[in-house]
Amino acid sequence: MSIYVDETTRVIVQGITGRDGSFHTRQMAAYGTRVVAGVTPGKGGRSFALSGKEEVPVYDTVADAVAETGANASVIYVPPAFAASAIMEAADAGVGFIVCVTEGIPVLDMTRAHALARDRGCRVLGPNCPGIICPGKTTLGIIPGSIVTEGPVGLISRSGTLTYEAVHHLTRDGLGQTTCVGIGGDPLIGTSFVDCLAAFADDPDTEAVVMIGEIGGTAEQEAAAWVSANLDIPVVGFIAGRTAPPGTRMGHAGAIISGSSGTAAEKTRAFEDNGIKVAKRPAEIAVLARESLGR
Amino acid sequence: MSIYVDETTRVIVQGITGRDGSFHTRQMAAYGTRVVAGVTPGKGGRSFALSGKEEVPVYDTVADAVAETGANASVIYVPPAFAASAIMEAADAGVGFIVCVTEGIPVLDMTRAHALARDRGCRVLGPNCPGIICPGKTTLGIIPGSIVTEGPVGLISRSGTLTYEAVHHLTRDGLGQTTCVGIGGDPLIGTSFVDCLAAFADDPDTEAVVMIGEIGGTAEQEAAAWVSANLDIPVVGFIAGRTAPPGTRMGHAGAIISGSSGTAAEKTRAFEDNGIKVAKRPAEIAVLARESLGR
Amino acid sequence: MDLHEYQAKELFRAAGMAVNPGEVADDPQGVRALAEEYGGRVVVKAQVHSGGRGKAGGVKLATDADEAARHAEAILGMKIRGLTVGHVLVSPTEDIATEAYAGILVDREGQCPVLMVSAEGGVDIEEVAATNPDAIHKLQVDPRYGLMPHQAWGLATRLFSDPALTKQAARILTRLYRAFVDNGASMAEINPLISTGGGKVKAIDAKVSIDDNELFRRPAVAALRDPDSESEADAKARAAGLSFVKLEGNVGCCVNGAGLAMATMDLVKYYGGDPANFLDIGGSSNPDKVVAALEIITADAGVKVILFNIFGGITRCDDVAQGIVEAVGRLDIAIPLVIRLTGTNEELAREILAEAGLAAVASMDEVVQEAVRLAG
Amino acid sequence: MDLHEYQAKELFRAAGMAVNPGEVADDPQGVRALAEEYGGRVVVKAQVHSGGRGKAGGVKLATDADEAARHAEAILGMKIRGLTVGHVLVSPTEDIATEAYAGILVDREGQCPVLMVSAEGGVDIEEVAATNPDAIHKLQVDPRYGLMPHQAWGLATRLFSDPALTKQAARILTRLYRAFVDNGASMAEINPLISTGGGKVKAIDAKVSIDDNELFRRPAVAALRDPDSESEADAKARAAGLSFVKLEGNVGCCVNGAGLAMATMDLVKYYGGDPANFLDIGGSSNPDKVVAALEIITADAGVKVILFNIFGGITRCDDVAQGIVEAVGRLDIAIPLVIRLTGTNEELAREILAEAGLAAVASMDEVVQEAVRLAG
Repeated sequence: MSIYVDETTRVIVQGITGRDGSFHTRQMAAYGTRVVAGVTPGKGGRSFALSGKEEVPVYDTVADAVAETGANASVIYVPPAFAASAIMEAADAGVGFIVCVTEGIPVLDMTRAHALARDRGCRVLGPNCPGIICPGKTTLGIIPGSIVTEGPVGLISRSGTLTYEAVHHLTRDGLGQTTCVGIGGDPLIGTSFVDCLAAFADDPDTEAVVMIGEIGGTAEQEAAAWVSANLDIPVVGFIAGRTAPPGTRMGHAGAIISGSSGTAAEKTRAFEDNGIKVAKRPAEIAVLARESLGR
Repeated sequence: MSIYVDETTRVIVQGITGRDGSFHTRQMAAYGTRVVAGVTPGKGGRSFALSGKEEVPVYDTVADAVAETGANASVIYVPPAFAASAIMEAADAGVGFIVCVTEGIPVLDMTRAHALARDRGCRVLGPNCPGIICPGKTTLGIIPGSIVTEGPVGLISRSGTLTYEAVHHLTRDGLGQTTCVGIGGDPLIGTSFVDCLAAFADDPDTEAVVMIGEIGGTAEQEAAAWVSANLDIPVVGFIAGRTAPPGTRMGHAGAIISGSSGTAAEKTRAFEDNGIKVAKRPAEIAVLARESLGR
Repeated sequence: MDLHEYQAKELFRAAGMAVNPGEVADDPQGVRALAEEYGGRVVVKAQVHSGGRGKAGGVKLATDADEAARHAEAILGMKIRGLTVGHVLVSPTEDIATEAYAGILVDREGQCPVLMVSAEGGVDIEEVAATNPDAIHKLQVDPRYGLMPHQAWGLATRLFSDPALTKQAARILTRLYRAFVDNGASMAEINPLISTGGGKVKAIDAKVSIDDNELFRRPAVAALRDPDSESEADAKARAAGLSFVKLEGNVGCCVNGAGLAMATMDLVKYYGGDPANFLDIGGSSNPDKVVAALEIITADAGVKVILFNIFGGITRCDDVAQGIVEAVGRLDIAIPLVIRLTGTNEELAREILAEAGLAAVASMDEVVQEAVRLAG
Repeated sequence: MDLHEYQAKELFRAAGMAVNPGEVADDPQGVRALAEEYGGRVVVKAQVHSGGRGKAGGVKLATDADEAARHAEAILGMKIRGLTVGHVLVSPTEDIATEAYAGILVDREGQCPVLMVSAEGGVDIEEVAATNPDAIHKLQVDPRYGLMPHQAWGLATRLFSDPALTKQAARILTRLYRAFVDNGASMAEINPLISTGGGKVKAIDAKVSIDDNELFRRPAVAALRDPDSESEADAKARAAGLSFVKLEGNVGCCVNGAGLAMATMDLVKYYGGDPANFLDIGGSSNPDKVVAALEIITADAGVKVILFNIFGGITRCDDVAQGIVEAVGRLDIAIPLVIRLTGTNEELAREILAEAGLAAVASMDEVVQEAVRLAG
């Protein structure tokens, strides 16, 4: 089983005609994702070629796309100036699961977009996230399908390429994944570690979880407490940013140590205090995961 | 029994130190309403004399008043410029039942105030309403206690003084009331005819309902349909504004016939089509109510 | 408060909307000058608070400045639904390709603004609503979020299929909503919202009503009130804080509370009389209000009797009685007065009236029947 | 982007907040003139993007214009936490009765702005938060409603008990929130928010950071950037769209993705090396970015080796390889380059590098160990 999405998920792509949108839509379709439509305002009525053989319609609005195709998920690749609005459009159209890849969205825009998503009862993954991949089933976002494989590990990460690094090691070491989720590097994200942990807890196929955190905020600390109170499968952790100086944003808008809060040391301690083994190097994540599964 | 409020309801008064607020607070207290505090920004720390013997504290904020006194209802007598804000303050402080007497609140202010009240799960009565009275128990607002008496009739009205007129006749004809509710003459009101009808339907003591409507909107039509589908006690109706010209606001902000919609004829027909007897004169309301109760 | 078309267009321009040019004039010379400035081909439109100006002959097309001046001559001073035309708006003609409709109201049921658009504009929108409701697209705007960009875009796609036009329409709808909210409007309408042969979308008519309850905090908007568009009685009632509506009958009504005031009028009619007005003296108990009310009612020569119907709640009967006594003392009232007072401080009120030689009855039916009898 | 105190105060004034007067100068003569204008008793404050200016001697009180000029002489050109003071703000002294704190941040958990006030202002608020958290009152502001009047009032009652002061404070909080939202801030702070002996409430210090992601749509705010407050490397990285943070080590790092970039630095440290920088070339695959990254890294004389760690996803490895080859061709790079490339189009990338005589390894541990070794 996978969490949140699977091979039946009907996906639309917002910004399908853009450079990134068109590239990754074709990557997704090639992997097997059921892409049913695209949305680009002003380009409704055209069609978009998923491959040499298949094409999908492009609509002017998400509401039209949902009405015509019964889509229940959306992936957003639109520029930061319009991305929060794109999330709101999808939420308003009743799309239940929204992946926002876009980085650089104004935080105040996201306060409104997240509020609307909550009001409409839909789940947002991201923004500033690589998306979600269920090996062998579907991928929504930009995680390369080539590095994943089916298996018993659930993975949650705030990062993009660091996730690929970790998955790469897991796969090479024979540890496939049920689902890999990139929750995003922004300070305000729609789906938290705890949300994903709870979803993995309900998935009988997930036998261990890998959590990749970084400096900034307290999401890892909350996740650690949740694991200790609720989860009975092993969890392996990693925290990026041990060498980051305080008060400086390390690329991700959310990766900043405020005062003495949000440090890697604090997060590592929270993990360890709650029975989560912490890898010192990315390559060690797979080693600890294998050990925790007794393989 | 009564609906919405009773003798245990703990009431605060917003605008207690104003001319109308102080007068009606004392009237309410004299009737038996459990007034536990007042709120006037900038006058916190004073006290307000309910009578020669009793006084209640005045607070700067509703939150303070609720925290200190456990109030669960509020009556608002503040000027129109601040009244929507007063409703929002009460809703935000967790007050479950809010009566807003104030007339003349900007409609766009009320769109926000009603939205917040819905978000917070609290009921607003009004604005631009005379309030609610449960004979022998409590009164919140400005309905004169002298004209009501305990008995089997539930009364709902969009009007103030026309309500008094109807109650006056009922009382004189020996038909007391379980609760009389003035839902308000504004176009956007928090509690509708249907809300009150549903509450009366759950009240075993209410044996008949009187509904006093007027021109403008479709609330009476919806109420009539609801009565026909859900209510098994008799309902007597009255509609004010048979002689009102279309397109002109008749005092109440909500009392306006738009195009051919919202006329008294249309509402009368909706009542009659759904088995609601309609009085031609205010004095006839009591006559029909008595007949419908077989007295 | 209704705005004139030219005022509404000014608000729309200030909000950044594309609106066709135009200026007002109050004499044919001024119209001629404007028509020359605009190159001759202009539309001359009566500025009165009324629909159906076109059907009434208040909107005329001119092909040159002379014809524009002749039209102005005909339109200025004409009466449209009882309102005298004092100003006309002169605008250059437009090369109209399509005519759409856009409007905002406050929706009672949704308790929020509702934005309506139709590709079938330029006609009576109520007729479209009645005959072809599917042609009107409605959107409830959540006041917590305002009009979101995708919503404006979505409605615009119902009006135009060419993306260049859709984009302009979305922009206009966004700004229409802004103008609606920022000016405290209760209604704002563009009919028609045209597209031109050259691919421009713009408003060529505009209608705005302001929520009277907003005026206290919007002095610039309140200043747009046209004193000529209001009768003396209406102006006086407004100044005194009274709700007043002139009707055609001869029974002057003075009531506290809008619902009771309507019911009183209805009862006058029921007993065979004809109400001369709706008048709600409101919840206050200021004697000056009663004086103002009596002055307004007695200024109407057709009124044969004055009927007071007061049920005291927030209004105390003694205050009203005091007001009546004072007013009767100050004014020279030549017609009979019939009074019904009941409720808070009723006894005190009766004493006050009795001292002044006035009597009061206790029932509404009684007082109305008496008034109808006296009105003959 | 951090604003200087004087810029933040300008934004606050524009939002209608009560702020003490003040002007900036960049030489002692200018300071003397301002001090004379303000009557002699002034505060001279260094304008640098750093806290702790007072402790560092960057804030001085003067009793006359001569003393103010002498203070300016001392402060201008001094270094505070590595930043050279180029401007000072001169303000008249205030008759301070009480010092409070007010600030707004975005709350990660609540996903909304959070307004914080404390009656204990004028000191390090983080210290108050640590030692006496109950002294700080926090309010999450629902972005759907904004800061509601009762909320501003409620917080203001936590700062002052005199209603005249509470009212002023509520007004300032309301406008602080407006200024925060309208300028796309990520932080806005008044510390201290004073009351004077004469009963006035005003801001006498101001701190504002703007969300960098807002700058594209706020040109007026973006124009407030002080080019002198930014290193050449930072300015260049910003222009090229790179995330760059200068550190003290000698292993130059060039990575795609912030998380991987942090992990790479951590691994350099783990293997006994010292990273010279954090650098994320981002998700784009523009060769110019790689050139800019290499220029920035090689401009640091302390860097002994350049480490590339690229995991291709949205960034295609062949594009990065192309960029590296181009950059190496354009630049004269005297230090060794170690490259790790894996992921999308990895094979193609290896071919491109091979053609240019460059090699790549496939593992992160390997490339980092090699880099640390080469850095000595």
